[in-house]
Amino acid sequence: MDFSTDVLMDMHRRMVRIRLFEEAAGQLAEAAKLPGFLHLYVGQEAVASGVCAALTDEDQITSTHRGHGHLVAKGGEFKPMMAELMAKSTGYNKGKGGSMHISNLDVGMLGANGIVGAGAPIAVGAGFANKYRDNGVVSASFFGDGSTNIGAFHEAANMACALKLPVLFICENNEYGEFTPRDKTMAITDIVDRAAGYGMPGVIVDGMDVVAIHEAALEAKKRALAGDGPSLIEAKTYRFYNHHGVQNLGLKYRTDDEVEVWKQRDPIFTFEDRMIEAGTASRDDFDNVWAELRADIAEAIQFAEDSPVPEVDQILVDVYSATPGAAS
Amino acid sequence: MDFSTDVLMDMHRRMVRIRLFEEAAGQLAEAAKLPGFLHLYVGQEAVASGVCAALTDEDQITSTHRGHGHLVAKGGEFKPMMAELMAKSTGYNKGKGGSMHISNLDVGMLGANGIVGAGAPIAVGAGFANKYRDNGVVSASFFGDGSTNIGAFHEAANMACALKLPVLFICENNEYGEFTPRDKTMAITDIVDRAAGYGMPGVIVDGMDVVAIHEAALEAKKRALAGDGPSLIEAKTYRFYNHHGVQNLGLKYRTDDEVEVWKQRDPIFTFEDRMIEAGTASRDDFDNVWAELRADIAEAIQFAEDSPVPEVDQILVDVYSATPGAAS
Amino acid sequence: MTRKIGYVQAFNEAVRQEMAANEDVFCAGEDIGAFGGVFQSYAGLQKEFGERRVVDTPISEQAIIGLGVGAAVAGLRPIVDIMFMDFIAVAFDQIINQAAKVKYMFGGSATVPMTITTGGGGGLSAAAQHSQSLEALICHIPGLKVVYPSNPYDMKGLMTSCIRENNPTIMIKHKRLLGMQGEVPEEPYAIPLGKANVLREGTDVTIVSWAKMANDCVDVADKLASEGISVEVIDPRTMQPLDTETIIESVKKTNRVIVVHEAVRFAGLGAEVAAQIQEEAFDYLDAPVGRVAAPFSPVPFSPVLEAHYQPSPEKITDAVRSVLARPGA
Amino acid sequence: MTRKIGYVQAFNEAVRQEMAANEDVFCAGEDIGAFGGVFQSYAGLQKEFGERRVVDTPISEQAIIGLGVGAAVAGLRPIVDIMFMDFIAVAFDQIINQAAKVKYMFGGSATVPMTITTGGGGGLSAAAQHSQSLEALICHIPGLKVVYPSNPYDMKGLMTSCIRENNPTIMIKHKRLLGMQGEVPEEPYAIPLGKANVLREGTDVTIVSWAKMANDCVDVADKLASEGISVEVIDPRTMQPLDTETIIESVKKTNRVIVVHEAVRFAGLGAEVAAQIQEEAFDYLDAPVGRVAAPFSPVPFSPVLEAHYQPSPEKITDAVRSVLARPGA
Ligand SMILES: Cc1ncc(C[n+]2csc(CCOP(=O)(O)OP(=O)(O)O)c2C)c(N)n1
Ligand SMILES: Cc1ncc(C[n+]2csc(CCOP(=O)(O)OP(=O)(O)O)c2C)c(N)n1
Ligand SMILES: [Mg+2]
Ligand SMILES: [Mg+2]
Repeated sequence: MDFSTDVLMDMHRRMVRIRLFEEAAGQLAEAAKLPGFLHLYVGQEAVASGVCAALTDEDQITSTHRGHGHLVAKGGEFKPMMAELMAKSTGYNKGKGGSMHISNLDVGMLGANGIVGAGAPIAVGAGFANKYRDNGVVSASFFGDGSTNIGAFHEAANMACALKLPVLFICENNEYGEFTPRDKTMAITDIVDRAAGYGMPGVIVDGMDVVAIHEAALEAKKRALAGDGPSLIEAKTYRFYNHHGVQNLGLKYRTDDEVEVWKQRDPIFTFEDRMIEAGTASRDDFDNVWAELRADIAEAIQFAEDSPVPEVDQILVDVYSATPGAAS
Repeated sequence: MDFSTDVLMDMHRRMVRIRLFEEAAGQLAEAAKLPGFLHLYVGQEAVASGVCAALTDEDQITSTHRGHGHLVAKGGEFKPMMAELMAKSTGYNKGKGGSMHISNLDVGMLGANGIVGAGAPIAVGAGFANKYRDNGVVSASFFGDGSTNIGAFHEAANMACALKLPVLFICENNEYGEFTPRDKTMAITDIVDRAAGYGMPGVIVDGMDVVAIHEAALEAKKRALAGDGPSLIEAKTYRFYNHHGVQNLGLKYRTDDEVEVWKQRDPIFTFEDRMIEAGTASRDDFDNVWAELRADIAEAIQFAEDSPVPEVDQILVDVYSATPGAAS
Repeated sequence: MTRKIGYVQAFNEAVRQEMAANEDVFCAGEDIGAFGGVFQSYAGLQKEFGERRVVDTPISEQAIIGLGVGAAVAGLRPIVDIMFMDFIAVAFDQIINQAAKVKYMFGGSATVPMTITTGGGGGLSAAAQHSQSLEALICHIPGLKVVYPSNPYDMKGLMTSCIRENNPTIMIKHKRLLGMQGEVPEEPYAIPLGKANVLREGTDVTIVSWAKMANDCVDVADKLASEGISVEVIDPRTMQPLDTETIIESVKKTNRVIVVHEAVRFAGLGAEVAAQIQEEAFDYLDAPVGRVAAPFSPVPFSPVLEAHYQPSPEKITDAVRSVLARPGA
Repeated sequence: MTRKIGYVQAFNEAVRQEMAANEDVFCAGEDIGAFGGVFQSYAGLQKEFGERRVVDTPISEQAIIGLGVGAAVAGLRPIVDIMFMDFIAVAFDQIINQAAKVKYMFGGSATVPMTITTGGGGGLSAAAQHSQSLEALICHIPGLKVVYPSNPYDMKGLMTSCIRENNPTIMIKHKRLLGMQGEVPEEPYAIPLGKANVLREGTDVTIVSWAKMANDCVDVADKLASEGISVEVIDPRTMQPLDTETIIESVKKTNRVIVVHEAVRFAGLGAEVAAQIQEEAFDYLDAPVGRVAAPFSPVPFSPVLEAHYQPSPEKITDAVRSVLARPGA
């Protein structure tokens, strides 16, 4: 497929936004400015960007523990995201969710999730609502290779297929679940081998190639909206930092060589090189994007740092919704 | 494969034992003599019999809510089984388990199970122990088509494959989960389509043909003992009675025609016809088996009826095991 | 107009009327569609509202609850069914870590107007995995509401409230009450969640009990009345939030109280009720708060054993006598 | 010989020594092999015992527990790890409906000598799905035993007992205690399950508390001692079976008692402790049993909110003063 420069630059921008947000978050974490756990998305930017560029604001996504990248790609703003990671009251989740639960319903992001696999059934629920309303909206569920071994994924995939729901299943196969390589935890190499067992098509794409991902997502979306049900896209990708934090415990579970080989395939830099070569954009164009977004990030960090922490009386707020009219 | 008359008659005997036990249980239930729920195995006898004839006493099986057939096939005795269904203290489970939890570790039957799918991970655990001990023992997990939609099945199948455990997965596809046909709950027709997603071979067999099942089970067992990991066998079969009880609520969810077509393929009668035709056994041979086992069943019913109900002071017994040496 | 219908019909009617009133309400669960559910709770609804709104699902409890969570966050009002309460364990993550917490984790931005329906309680010789009373587990989880009606009237009114409620609620139907008949208005009505019902007024001793046991306690109260013992029976109906106020008021009047439930005694809801009573009405108590509950074992299959396992009228009566035996202040 | 080691090393040592002593003991869980577990609880064990006995599993909590149940019934002594206690919800069926009930349902014929290990508790800003204290849920289930050690010495002795125990036990490691140092004997030793530990003797008031909170309560006791208030601190260590005897003895002496725990107050274990105390020692109580626990909300992410969410030394102190403020009998 051929995409317009606008589309290509839009996907680039999404990737750079993720990269900068994540690098900044990593630095802040190392400076002990972010409480809690932090799972960085660096290296996988093409996946969220390529998929989300195929989605509208109304389309929904569910995410994982590694969720900032998905939210940024879906249109999340730096300020409330950074504030959330810093546990400030101006955060998307008012400081109650943090990295593992970051969400913003306005852009259709139904939450990072601290439970591996738990997002998939929720995406199916959103997909059900979309089909129910026949509203032309799709939902996409992002999940890792490791998470396809958990029951919730299986049930969600099967149910979406059984009910022919407009759902996209996006597996980001980065070859590890935490610190354990894929071959210790499953006897298959390709996650798409699971698609046939649910009765949906499965396709492998280069997870470092945002264009390839975008194409696959558009195809899956078309299928979903045509009423043909879900698809599984497996993006072969890699995380450049550790499972959580930046250095983690400092324990090695991957070789430097392996990491280096994947870094050579950086989804942003290789994309930029290709675009420059094709004459679609210039080095300057890209530099401008980076510079502009760097400024945004700096501003967001400032905003987050200046923001107040939540008031203690907020603990018991938002446990329940009000039910107008209920005399309880 | 060619099987000796002994093997063939042994499998026949297992099937008839199941049939008679189940028919008797059904009648007792209709006469309100069996408390609780009852899920009859009639129609599916070839599956348990063909598989269990490939297993030794040491080999273990896990079962489902529809578990008597499996226990009978694995060598369970009529008396303690019938007593268990009648909730007598002489039952295998001392009247504490009943139909849905009937078990006998002496013949390697690790329990019927009231939770759909829950037996599979337990079979994997037994398989782990067997590999750990390198004892030449395998475990087999029986489950229905509907249960392959639940997370526990998925996790068990994947884990057994990842750890290359000597486990046999036996799916009894009777086309319904309770009162709902398969096509409402999954988009695939054949459960074996799921095997590739775990990295194990999958084979479809005629679930009304005990010989075909036996062959497939022997093959899977060989593979397991060779250290090549699990296999999935899908037996296409049918239950002649209702999901539970005999008439159930009397509500129809299958056509009479459909039931009739399957009944024409009765696993026992068609087997007998084939054997007689091949000259392996005579009508008389078979009649003798039925007669002998009918007498056993009558005896078992008598035994169960004469047996005492559990003493009330047994309620708090066997909640915990003693731990010799623990000063607690 | 009011007429006598069964507990399960009352449930069904609430669902039907709310579905008719609100296009956003739908039901999903195993065998609830064409078949109407194993307890026939959903009988006739698929015929009336179609397969789009009454959905047969795979045997996938996690995905069933997830379907509810996702659809609710997206704006529908799902009713999702877990056949037996014991099976909530299979879907426990989606119930306690997702449904219950989504709103809070999202800083309040999500609304999760879903109802989980399930069948609880024993007495059917259904053994250890189909007979449990697990309400204490879910009542310990902030974000959930839990109801457990004891009669057809409450069933319809509470189920209506659950469906209209903007939070995840769990409606437990007691399996032994399915056929219970009672007066139920034809028109829709809502019983507020969190309001206890005084099933019977009395002055000597208070019994707090719910679901099937609440009815058994009323029977005991009737018997004791003939001996001149005046028993007040309070049915909280909603277990979370619990109407402690009504209970405390009663105890301040009677000075003696027992809690009766089918669940295992240790860490059952009776413990919470007792703890709150002694906290709030310490100076009013003439006797320790008594508890009548199941002993510390799984539910046995044998009818004889199960009958002794469950709180019986005799045990309830004994417990009442025992708190009355203490000298008053 | 005794020397100072950490809580997590004490855990590790117990596992290592029992594995060395008994070939039937093995461990399985996510990332516990090559990596040693996210808390490094299993560090070095795969190197020492090989991949056969220290097994990295898929992310499949149901199958992990099932692996334990099946292997235990088949005669091994599995130690199976669920990384965070919140994830027991994912495997809840295998824990409460299988592991806990197999023996009973089988009429006693099965033995299930397995240990489930997991990390519990808050205080790490790990938010709603990685910070819960869910011990009340599992303690409500007959068939399980539950331990929750407060220091390295107890950790090693209790973990040793769990591994040797012939029943499914759940060993909860408090995440905030992982680095806690303490005197621990080098040689193997077992602390009996079900025996409370009097962490500090006192005469004016009893505090019942466990895991991290037990230590905080000792600190409070120290502070109050300087005011002349003598506080007895009891750490049950085993939450199921609970050593009620030791608690009741203490209350009969002090006549005043509070329970302190990190879990949500409503239907938390404090309720059971309070209920039992008022049942068994009604006439000895000079004040209602006090409870200090988390409010009714999920665990908030914000460190400021979480600090106020958890029982603090101030709240514990206030609760002590409040039960002391009541006039004695
Ligand atoms: C139910 C559950 N089990 C375990 C964990 C701990 N955990 C967090 S992330 C993770 C690895 C997930 O691997 P994968 O799905 O491949 O995603 P990746 O981290 O590689 O992006 C694990 C095991 C969890 N959060 N939830
Ligand atoms: C977790 C769980 N969900 C639902 C049920 C109720 N149930 C019992 S049997 C059954 C159908 C099982 O279908 P299948 O696996 O095809 O076995 P079959 O009954 O056809 O032999 C269901 C839904 C259950 N026991 N456990
Ligand atoms: Mg991964
Ligand atoms: Mg079936």
